[in-house]
Amino acid sequence: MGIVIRKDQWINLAIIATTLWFMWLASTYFDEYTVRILNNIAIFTILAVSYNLINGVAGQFSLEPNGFVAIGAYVTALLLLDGDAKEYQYDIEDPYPWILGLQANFIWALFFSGVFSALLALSLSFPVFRVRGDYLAIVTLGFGFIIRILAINNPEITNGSLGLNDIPEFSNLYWTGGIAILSVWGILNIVNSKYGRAMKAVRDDEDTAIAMGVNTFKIKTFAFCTSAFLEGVGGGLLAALLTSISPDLFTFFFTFQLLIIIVLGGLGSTTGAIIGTILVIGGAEWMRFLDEPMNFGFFETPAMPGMRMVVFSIILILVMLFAREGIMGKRELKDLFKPKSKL
Amino acid sequence: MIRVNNLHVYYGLIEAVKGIDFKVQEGQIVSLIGSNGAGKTSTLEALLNSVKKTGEVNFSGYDTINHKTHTLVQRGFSLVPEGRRVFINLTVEDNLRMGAFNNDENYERLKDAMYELFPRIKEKRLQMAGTLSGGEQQMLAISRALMSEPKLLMLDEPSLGLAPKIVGEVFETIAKLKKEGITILLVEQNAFVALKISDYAYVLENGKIVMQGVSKDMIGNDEIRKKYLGG
Amino acid sequence: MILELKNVTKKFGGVTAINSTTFAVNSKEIYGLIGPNGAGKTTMFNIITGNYQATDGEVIFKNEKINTLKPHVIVRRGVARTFQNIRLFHTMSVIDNVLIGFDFQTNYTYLESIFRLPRFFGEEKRIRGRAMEILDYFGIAKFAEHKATDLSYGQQRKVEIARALATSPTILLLDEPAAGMNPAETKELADLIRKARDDFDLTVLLIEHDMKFVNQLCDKVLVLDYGKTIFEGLPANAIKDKKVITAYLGDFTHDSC
Amino acid sequence: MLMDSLEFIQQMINGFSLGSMYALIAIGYTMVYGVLRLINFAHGDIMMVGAFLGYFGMAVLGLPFVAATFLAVVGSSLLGMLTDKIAYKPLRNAPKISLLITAIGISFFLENTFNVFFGGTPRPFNVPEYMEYIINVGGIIFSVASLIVPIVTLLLLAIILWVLYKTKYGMAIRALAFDVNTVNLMGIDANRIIMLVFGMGSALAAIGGIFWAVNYPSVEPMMGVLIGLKAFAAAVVGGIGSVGGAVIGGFIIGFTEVVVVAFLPEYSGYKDAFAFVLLILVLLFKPTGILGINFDKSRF
Repeated sequence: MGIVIRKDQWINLAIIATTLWFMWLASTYFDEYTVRILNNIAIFTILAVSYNLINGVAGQFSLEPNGFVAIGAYVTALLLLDGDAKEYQYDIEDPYPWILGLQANFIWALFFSGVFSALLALSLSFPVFRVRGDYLAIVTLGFGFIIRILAINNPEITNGSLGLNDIPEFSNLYWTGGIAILSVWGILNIVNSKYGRAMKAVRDDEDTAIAMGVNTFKIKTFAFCTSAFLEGVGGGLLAALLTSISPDLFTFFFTFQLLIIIVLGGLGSTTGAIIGTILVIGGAEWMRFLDEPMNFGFFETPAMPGMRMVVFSIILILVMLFAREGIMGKRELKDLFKPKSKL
Repeated sequence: MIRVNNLHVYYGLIEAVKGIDFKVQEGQIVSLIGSNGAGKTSTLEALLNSVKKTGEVNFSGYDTINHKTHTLVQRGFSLVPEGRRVFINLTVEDNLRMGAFNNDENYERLKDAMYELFPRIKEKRLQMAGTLSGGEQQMLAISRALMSEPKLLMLDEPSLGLAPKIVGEVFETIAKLKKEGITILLVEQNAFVALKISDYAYVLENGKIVMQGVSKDMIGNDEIRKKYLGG
Repeated sequence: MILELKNVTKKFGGVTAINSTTFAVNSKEIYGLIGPNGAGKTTMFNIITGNYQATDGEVIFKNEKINTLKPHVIVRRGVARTFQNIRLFHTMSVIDNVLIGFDFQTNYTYLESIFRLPRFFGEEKRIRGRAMEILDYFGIAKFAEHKATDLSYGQQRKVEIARALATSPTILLLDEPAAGMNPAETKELADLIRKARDDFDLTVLLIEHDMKFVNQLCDKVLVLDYGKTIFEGLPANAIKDKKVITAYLGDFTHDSC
Repeated sequence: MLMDSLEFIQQMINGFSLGSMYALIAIGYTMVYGVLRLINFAHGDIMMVGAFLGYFGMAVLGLPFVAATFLAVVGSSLLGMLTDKIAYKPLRNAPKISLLITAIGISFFLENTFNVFFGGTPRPFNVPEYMEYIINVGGIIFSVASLIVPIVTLLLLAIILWVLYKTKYGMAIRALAFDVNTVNLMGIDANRIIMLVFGMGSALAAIGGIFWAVNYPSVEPMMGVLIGLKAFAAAVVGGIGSVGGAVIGGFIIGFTEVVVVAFLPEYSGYKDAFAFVLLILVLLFKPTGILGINFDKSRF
């Protein structure tokens, strides 16, 4: 019995091959600025598809990414920096001895970032998913704040508000792009399994899902922890790309950007999350002009830092009011190739 | 008073009411009877414009098809909804106050009239409505609906979930209301109690009117008896 | 005896919805719960499925007390249900709706699904096959890939029953399955339920208003009125019973005739 | 540590004052949640706008403090009602997640619009002199403001409770929390009642914001975020949906914060985290809060 590859699998393979070829092309020929944007797109793809899993697929409104990305970034940074580098840069307080001893290679650093985030997510699941309601949003919003407060108030671990610098720059397009492809693959595998079906059932009608024997607490927890795991990994990649991190990097704006991405792409669609990432991250670069002084010929506006964020929030509100389904709705790429059938 | 022509009601895919005509004349009790799912409640909801529908509804000369529920109530409709739906977290008296929301000047007078009509709820006027028994809740729901001094009172399944003895009491009250000149549209699956107090009746089945006539004549009708016992 | 309710009482605030009701359903029986609207029938279902906690009394299923178990656990023990107003998962296809019923009978882990390990493929193939069999049984296999809520009302009702059967129940609770159907559809449904009872080795407990439907289908009926049992026995006798007639039709028997 | 009774009383007064501010803001959260089951993320930012309006009233228009407060109250309630009309009302029948996302959008919009036009640096708030007057009663030192804040709060609470329990509009608000359709059947436009709720909640938030600005004499565009989060935690602790609960929750959060900072100064860096910890504990052990209503009813 040979391996039979269906039509949509051919399409997937073609997409993966094209992406790999593009990664090679970009890292060989593109300028540094473009590569940085591509790296950003790859990392945000990881974050967006995982954020979409809890928000879009399982329908549980959460505002967690900045918290878990921060955790991942710090864990990776602490594992990648060697003892000397740490001793040298802790200015506020001396680091704990065990901090100096932390050390791992890049893969393990990313893995631990993910696991640590997922464990924290697990501990949040108990208060939040045990009661039905909308507390997930507010608890995760608060969680993001707490992580920042902890990072600022524990200089023995995090070097406080100064953050960590000189993190070895391990991330490149092969790492970010490769992990992005794996994440998309893994998430799609979940979505197209009994777990993904159960998540959608919880989103559509939680009571009925229970009436079919689904353990909805477990399903929501799985979705939440999986998101947290990949957000931790994404945070690790980000730390190893930027080479310096500080608590101010992980404000609510970070989460907000991801929210726009998945809403614009279509809540619940992994394909949509990827399209949204390209549009928003690319668009954010393009919209930089908004923050700068503008010359309308007859008059010139002063520089308005933050104007982009105003535009982002207006886009988000407009999409919710007038095009709630976003670009893809709940469809995936393969659904576009299905012939339209009539009953 | 009210004339309905070619009314269709839709719930998503289901056409719950499939083109019915009926009318209620001033001072009468008219009942719509039929088994569960025949389209009775849908008809009432359509009169109050809370569902998707097509057709013509003429209420004392006004075309009401495009008005919102709350303006229709201000125009003189009043509904005692299925399952009573009293505000369980409000006191009995506050429930009556809600009924007179747009009728401030007559509130005190009407309140006293209701307490006279239903002495049982007067005793409990400061209790939360949720603590009343089913029968008392039904009486409260009726008096709340009367607080707006409606031109047309509609009752949706007033016998629902009530013990037979209480059903008797409720229907006696309805008959009394008619004597005071209130026009009533009654929707009921308990066909015989409805027929007993009404002047005219329409029988609904699967969204269509299958029979109509003067209530007195229908009581003795074998077919009706058969239908509602399934014999 | 497969399901037994002993002195079950349910109070909401001060109102008693069910007043010390006792009844027992035998294996392979089609048992009808009837009574006027608001008589506490759906509440009874919710107590059996664990959605409500009985204020008093016991629910015994296959010789075990189940009234303290969580709803999803009770389903896994073999109690399946449908809803009065059809509740399908509206963004999902017909087959995915049915596959949710197989959820807890599908044996692969989360990691096996993420990494697409062999057991994932084997199990998916197995349950898909079984889901298609059930859809085929109901004559709706050709709609498998359609969005469930695009189907007609009667077909949606069948999807809902198919989905409930996918949980491999011992007892199936049907909440007004014939509501909104015309006489021809009702007849077809009655035949289908009876056939499914035989083919799937089921016990059926159903709520219904349509006396004709109950008469055609049920082996035994329980008539509830305002939370109290007023009749238990053969449906043919129910419609001759004085108390039942009074509850259903009002007291016309001694007044107006 | 030996608890000095003078200092204890001193801290109680501070806690009362801080708790009052949380309570004022929490009432808006709890009322909107009651009628729409919506966590109105923009509520903290409406408080911020209120504080800014007070600031502009005094610094730009030269109004006296009371008039500026009045301006803030009117402006905030109009803004609150406007957000309902533009952003929430069109989504009444949409899935709840759409409503929550829109609320986040409004919140982010207000923060960043103020940030762009007025800058992120805190602006000093002109506190009237009489508010800063220090009273010394037998060694207990407190400002007039820390006395006025709780008094005004209790007064406003009395007014709110009077409205809710004694006027027909208040009854309609309470009725709406349980049954929207039947409220319409009373000839009441439920949407107007919902708007009224937004107006009332926003007015209280504006007063809370002004008090905040008086206590920490400055205003800045992001001030609503953390205060809003804590006030929401207060609403949950007290029991979401209950106005009295919001006040109790506000005082609990206020007192905890003051007590911890005063008596466990080594943990004062975490003072913003206590509300959150309390929120988690309540969700774990008593999800309905102290006076809460169970909105979690299954819809079978």
